[in-house]
Amino acid sequence: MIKVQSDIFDPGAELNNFMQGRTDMGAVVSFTGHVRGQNDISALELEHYAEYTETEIGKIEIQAQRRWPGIHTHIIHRYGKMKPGEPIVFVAVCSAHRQDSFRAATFLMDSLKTRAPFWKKEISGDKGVWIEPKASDYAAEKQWTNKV
Amino acid sequence: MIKVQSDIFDPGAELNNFMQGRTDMGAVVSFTGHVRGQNDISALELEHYAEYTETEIGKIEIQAQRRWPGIHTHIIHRYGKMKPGEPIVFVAVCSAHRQDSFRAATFLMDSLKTRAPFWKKEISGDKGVWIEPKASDYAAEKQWTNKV
Amino acid sequence: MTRIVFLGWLKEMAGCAERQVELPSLATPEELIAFVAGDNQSLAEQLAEPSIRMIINKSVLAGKTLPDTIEEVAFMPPLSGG
Amino acid sequence: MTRIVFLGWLKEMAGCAERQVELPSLATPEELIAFVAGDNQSLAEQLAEPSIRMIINKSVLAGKTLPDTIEEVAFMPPLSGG
Repeated sequence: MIKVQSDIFDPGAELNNFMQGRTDMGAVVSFTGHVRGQNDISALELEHYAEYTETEIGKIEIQAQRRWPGIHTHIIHRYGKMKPGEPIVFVAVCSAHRQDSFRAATFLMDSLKTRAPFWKKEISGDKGVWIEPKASDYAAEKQWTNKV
Repeated sequence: MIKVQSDIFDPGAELNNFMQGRTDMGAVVSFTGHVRGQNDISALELEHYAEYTETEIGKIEIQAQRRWPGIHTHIIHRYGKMKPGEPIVFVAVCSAHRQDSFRAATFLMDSLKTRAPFWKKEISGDKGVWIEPKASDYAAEKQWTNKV
Repeated sequence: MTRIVFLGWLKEMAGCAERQVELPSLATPEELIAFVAGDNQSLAEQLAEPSIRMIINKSVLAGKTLPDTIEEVAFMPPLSGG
Repeated sequence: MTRIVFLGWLKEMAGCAERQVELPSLATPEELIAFVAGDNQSLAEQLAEPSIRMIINKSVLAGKTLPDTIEEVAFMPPLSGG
């Protein structure tokens, strides 16, 4: 399931809801990205490309499910203004065994970082600075296209 | 922090407590291992070597913290009898960036599987079958000794 | 009417997040950029950068051929989500 | 007195999870195994398997030298936790 929302969410509750009633899945991996309270940043603002966002995240999810058959996935990505400590993005993957869960969750995050249409702005006081994507994120995503 | 306990725990609450009040950590990865309700297994029983268990898990935790400086870790491992769907083991790692969190959480689980003194027995009716470790678990752990 | 969308920091350079325009007959992406940028020379140069992706009708434009009907054009700078 | 601990499925083979014994003077791990197994020949063979680890005083035994004081000996079959 994919949710793109401005509302804050509760990572622990999302993790528990995701696993509720499943007795066939031995291994669940979750990732949560939080706003870091570095320097004097008072907030992070994420802009996105509305309906297009769900489409693109959907493509990433389908790729993961094809690559690791049998996994289940849950993705939440927020947009709008968030304070330090707040969750931005949540990914959970469950499967029968841990290797698939770890690898698929890593793949989902590497792909979201470089392919989901979001743009980040760090707010300090009344100034905003747009964040450039990092070379390490492109490198992380690229490894998946080189591997079968 | 390391907890070795027979009591059931709540993975979502553990994840949230672990991140409570942190604003310097951008990325948290959690792993939860659940009892799989396969075949006609009615319960899983885990035996361990009491005080020795904490010592061994502590060594694994220190190795992770040396390898990925700046991470924080949280490990729970249960022993005793558990029903299908119940959580057995929980690992959470937070750090500034996602790569360290993913890699350290994978390392912790690969190491727990082969180095923490636990023995599993699958209970079906009134019969119990001891589980042999899997070759894939040894292979997963071995990769970490080959890499710097 | 066609909806023109400027994403991320492009909206600050364009002076708006989106606007509605009546597109003339256009043959290539270059002509589309020239029309959208109008007198704004720095915007025209920026939109032509290879790092800026053009999304037409919510699909990435592949090749040099514009679709017959253009309901929406979005210009995307490099992403920084997650 | 020394506490002898049998872990995992070894306790079923040994007939108990642990017992207290008065150890005689022993020079090697092999002598320790022989004393612990007593008449139980199949247990003796099993404990001598390389896959079975001997933990003395909560430390893995390295080499062939027994410590002077042995408070606890545990026999561990291959682990299957996590």
